Amino acid sequence: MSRLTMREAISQAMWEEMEKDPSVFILGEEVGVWGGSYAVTKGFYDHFGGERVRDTPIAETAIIGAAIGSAMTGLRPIAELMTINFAFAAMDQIVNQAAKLHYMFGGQFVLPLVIRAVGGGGRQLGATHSQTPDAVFAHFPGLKVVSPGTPADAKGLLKTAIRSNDPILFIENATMYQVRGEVPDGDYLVPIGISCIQRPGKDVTIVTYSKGLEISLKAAEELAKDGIEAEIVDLRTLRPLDMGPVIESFKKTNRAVIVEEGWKSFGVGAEIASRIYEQAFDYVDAPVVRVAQKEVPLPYNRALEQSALPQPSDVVAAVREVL
Amino acid sequence: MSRLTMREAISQAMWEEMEKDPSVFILGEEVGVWGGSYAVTKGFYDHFGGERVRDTPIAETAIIGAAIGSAMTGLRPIAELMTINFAFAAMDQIVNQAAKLHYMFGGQFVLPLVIRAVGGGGRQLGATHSQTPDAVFAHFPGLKVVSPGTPADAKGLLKTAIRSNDPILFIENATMYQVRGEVPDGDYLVPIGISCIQRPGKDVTIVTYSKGLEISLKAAEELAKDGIEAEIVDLRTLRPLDMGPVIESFKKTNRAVIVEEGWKSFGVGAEIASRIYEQAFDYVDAPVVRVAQKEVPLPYNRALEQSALPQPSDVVAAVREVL
Amino acid sequence: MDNANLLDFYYQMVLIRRLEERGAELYQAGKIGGFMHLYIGQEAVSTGLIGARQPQDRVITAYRDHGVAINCGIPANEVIAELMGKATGISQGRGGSMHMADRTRNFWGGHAIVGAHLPIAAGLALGDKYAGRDGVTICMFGEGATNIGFFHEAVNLAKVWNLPVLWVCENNRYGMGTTVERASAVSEIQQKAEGYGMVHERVDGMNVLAVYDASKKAIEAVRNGSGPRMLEIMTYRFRGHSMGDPERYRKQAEVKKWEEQDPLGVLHNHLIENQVTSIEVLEEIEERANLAIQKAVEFAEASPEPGLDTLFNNIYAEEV
Amino acid sequence: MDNANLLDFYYQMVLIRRLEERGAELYQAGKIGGFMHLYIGQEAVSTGLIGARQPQDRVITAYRDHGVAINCGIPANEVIAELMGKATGISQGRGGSMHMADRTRNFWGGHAIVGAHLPIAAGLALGDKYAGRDGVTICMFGEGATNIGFFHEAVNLAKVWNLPVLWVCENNRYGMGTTVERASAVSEIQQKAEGYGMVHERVDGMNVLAVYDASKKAIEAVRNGSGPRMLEIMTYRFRGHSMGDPERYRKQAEVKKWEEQDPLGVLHNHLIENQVTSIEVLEEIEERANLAIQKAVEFAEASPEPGLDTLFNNIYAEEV
Ligand SMILES: Cc1ncc(C[n+]2csc(CCOP(=O)(O)OP(=O)(O)O)c2C)c(N)n1
Ligand SMILES: Cc1ncc(C[n+]2csc(CCOP(=O)(O)OP(=O)(O)O)c2C)c(N)n1
Ligand SMILES: [Mg+2]
Ligand SMILES: [Mg+2]
Repeated sequence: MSRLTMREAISQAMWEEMEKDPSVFILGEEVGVWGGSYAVTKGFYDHFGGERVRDTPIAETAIIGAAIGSAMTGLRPIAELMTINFAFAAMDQIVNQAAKLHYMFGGQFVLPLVIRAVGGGGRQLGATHSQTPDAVFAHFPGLKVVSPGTPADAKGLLKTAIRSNDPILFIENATMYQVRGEVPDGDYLVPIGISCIQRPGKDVTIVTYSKGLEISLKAAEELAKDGIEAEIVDLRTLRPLDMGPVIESFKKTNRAVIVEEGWKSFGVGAEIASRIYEQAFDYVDAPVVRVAQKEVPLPYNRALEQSALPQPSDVVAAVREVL
Repeated sequence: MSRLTMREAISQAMWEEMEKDPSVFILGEEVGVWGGSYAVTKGFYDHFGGERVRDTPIAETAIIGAAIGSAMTGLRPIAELMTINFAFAAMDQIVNQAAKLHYMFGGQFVLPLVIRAVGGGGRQLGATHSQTPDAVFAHFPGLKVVSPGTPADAKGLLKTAIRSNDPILFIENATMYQVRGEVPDGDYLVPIGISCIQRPGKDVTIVTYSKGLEISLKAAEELAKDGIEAEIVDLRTLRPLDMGPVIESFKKTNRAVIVEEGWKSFGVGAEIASRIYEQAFDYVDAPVVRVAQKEVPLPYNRALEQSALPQPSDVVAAVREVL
Repeated sequence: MDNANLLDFYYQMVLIRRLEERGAELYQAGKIGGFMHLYIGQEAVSTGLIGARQPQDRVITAYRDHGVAINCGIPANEVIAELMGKATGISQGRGGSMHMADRTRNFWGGHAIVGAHLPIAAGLALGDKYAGRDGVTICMFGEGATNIGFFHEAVNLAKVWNLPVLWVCENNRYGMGTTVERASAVSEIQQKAEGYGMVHERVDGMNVLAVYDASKKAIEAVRNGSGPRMLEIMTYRFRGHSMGDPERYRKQAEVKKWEEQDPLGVLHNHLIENQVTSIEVLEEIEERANLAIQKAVEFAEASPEPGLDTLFNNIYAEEV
Repeated sequence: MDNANLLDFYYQMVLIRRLEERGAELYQAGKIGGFMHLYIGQEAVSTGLIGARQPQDRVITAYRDHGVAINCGIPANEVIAELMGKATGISQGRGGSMHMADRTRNFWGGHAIVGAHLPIAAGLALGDKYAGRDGVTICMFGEGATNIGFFHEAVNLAKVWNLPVLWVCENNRYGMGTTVERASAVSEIQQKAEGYGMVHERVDGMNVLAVYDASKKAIEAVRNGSGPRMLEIMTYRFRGHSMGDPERYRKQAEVKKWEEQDPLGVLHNHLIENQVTSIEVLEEIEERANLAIQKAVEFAEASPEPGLDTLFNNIYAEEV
């Protein structure tokens, strides 16, 4: 065990896998000489060299296409999109190619491919640079979408993703790179497609993931002061979606709040809420409440932006509403 | 009133608006000399000429960009994407530019812009050409998403869209171009963002739109034989979403089935179901059921493809489940 | 290029022609669905090009892929079975006309989003380069595809990384109904290679020998590490863009004129005029091709549909 | 170009320099947030370019836009207020550093997605052409942006439709930390214009007079209907890509060397050596610029934040 930041955990996962398997390599904008625009690949270029840590032109479609094609030949590329907002510049490659090539050719092509992309708001980057469009990618069968909420999960899930034979979008959150936590050393693997309890409780179920976990943990502390014990379920993977722990928790608490950073409409919370009702209808004591981003392109001004983002106080209020 | 096909209704809406307003023009692949790959703009090139019916290179980003830029100068472009599957090749322009430019610059730029795109499966086009990713676009504030289910609505909504000052994605369904219905002549306008009842009933509420309407109407006929009267609410617009008629109907029937052609997870039905519970919790007598596409990239083989698409029989079964 | 190879080229080209003709009939009869794009008129392009590859060279193309599939060595049986959506089809009935591939024969598809396979081709080539293999990736696309951004990003990346790709533009003068002049800033596509400092050549695509010679030279140059290159192969499709094209955009006279250069006729004449073989041998080859297609249709007709229980197979490579 | 204009150029360039220097300080002090990209070193480019436009000519650029905003005539007050996210900012505090625009001054932004404004620029030009107006759209972008597909689609469309756009590449040799050679198939960006059959020219971007002359000529040529053109303006940014750039990718010596060609110094020398004006006048101009920036900061500091109740304003132009 070591106490690592999220950034260090992600970095370590890649480093270890690259040491172990020469078919793993990184490509993306500024991943090499610069060391990663969020410093996640700092030191990689010097250690692994330019063949395995490949700086690319500003050409997101080419980055993902090169990753797909090389994966089809048996390599294990980790393609970094500088931010998930630029994923839209590679949208066809992600949803029409990566997500479909295995199925469409009857399973002939295998795509052991990881796309890392960092998202989230709260840094005054304006509307084009602050999105959390995770639900959009989770809509496409053929793609797997993973988004960790703790350093340990970040390491374990990323290592699993790198070893996986499926195309995986791995979504990080820029405001969480400094979050610290205990991370198992060495070969620590967390399975993809398994939700987990991040905080046990009995009064209400909070379902969340990624940045939502941080927000929810703060809210839970607040609630605990009033004797309300929230159980927090971390989805970790959005597709395939594991409702097991959610439903189990809900059958105990009969009340749920869903917390996500992205926009509410057609977002992650809608799917979770729908499935709770579908799978545990008889256990519902109060309407499930969704806490999410206000439906506005995020503004630059700090106060305005913060007022649009979900806050721990919103979660606290939502919990009080369902109790 | 005339009895028109959906194709004719859409065509008529554009023709009338182009006759009326010289700032309205069409651009897209094969919209001109060819007459539209689905023949929607047949005859337009000869009548309005190549300046107003502009064939473009195969360059979806350029098509939407040119539409955005020219709209910002005061024109009213109708950009045709040959199919919505190619919208991913223009995703950045649609969700990062069109949806955000008005807000991000404090309202300075106005974008009177319509993007027409045809989607849907069932024509054996394979995974890349058969998608119904409507929910994905509806996720973005700043964009409006409209998708009619009848020829009359197609005409009325498209005319309103062309006159609107906001960027609007207008989603058609290729298997519905031959659907016929009564269409008011001349200046017929249907407001954007208003849902409506397409079939009155009292036993169950079916919420749907576009192709789902056709499926639901067939199911309702089947159900009527057994004395079950389904009320069908047609959303018509996915963003902004008008839940008024849905909730009103639901408060009467206390049971709902949601029907959409796209994939279920993170789809339209999830949002509708969540809002029904949020807005009419005390009226819920049975879990809301979602009927949607199976979560698979659509295969070419006809029987396989049909087995993945939602059918009237699925809706009938779902209604029986909620009753 | 020895005579046996030339006769094999003739066989492949006739086989493709017959396959396409039968395909059109099967489509009209409702036995093939979806979009189908025929290769009639362009047979010399892929025959000469793929005839010049080594086994380690990968081929990837767009949706107009039946001929390419044949040239890569996929039996007509499996091509027609795929067209009919059968379980025995080369993509198990999942892909259809636009999505054929055969990994074992180094044919990487069959891609229906215009230009989207170009970045993937760069990736295939990166795979070979990274692993130190000497394969060349041969990437075919239409002239219409050179206007989409995907083309630009892929070609630029290949040059910057010195990837072993041969970019092959089949310039048949139309992207659906739009002539190259109405869609592209330059109508000579090879000029685009200038913007990437890339070696390029324009080739007569109605003459399989010319295609073969230029391709051989280009493929070996790429293999030798001299960087990616571009060929612009001038050709013409004798049929509509896809089944059901009203063909309002061109005159029948134009089609007629190109048909005078029918690549099958050009090769036929060459073989006879240069006394490579006799009319009888060529007729025997044609007969063989006819028979192969007939057998292939029978095979496909008799093949089973994929089971409905297989719908969810192969969404992922790993169990979820 | 008369002397008054030259002195005005000098004023604008000093004003931009001071604005950027103050901006850096305000950023360090936490009064500006987000990403901020300084224009220091590149002032001659937009000053000469925009100095050559007519009022009907539209300007559109990327996120490195403060200088462009100033050259378009936006008061420093509103630029700095925007940087500080105030209600009085040119984008009402919604856009920040990367998203400034002023419709009334024909400045169409400030765009933060690399290359995404190029297709929009084509659309702006289409608007003018369609309406029969004689405006030229001046679209600026970095050399790094020429590798993304958006560039290709926009430039091709402009040429095919003969749109009145002047494409202006500011080649400052780096896209973040990547040199032009490591990212682009050709390091002379103007060569890309060859692939579109487009007239092009390379210009010294450290000399505002050279920029002005080339721009004037190019803009008027475009206006006269001779089709879109491309300028590659050679320049250099003296600061990091954005605030907080570790600058591991270049040596300080390289920066120093370019600083010898500081565009402010180049113009200063020109004005003195050619006896256009005196040191005193130039000092007075510098003083005026200092004061303007000081006032602008005071204005911005004193300006109100946008009200939280305005969060939902301007999502749509029409009520929903
Ligand atoms: C991104 C995208 N846009 C549009 C289409 C529709 N489409 C299919 S083929 C085609 C024409 C392509 O022309 P070209 O590249 O010249 O190839 P050819 O058909 O002549 O072989 C178009 C527009 C598509 N499949 N993908
Ligand atoms: C589509 C997209 N990809 C990546 C980025 C991140 N990014 C912002 S600026 C930049 C470098 C651009 O370089 P260049 O075009 O040369 O302009 P310069 O910064 O030198 O003015 C990058 C990679 C982005 N904003 N948009
Ligand atoms: Mg073509
Ligand atoms: Mg640069």
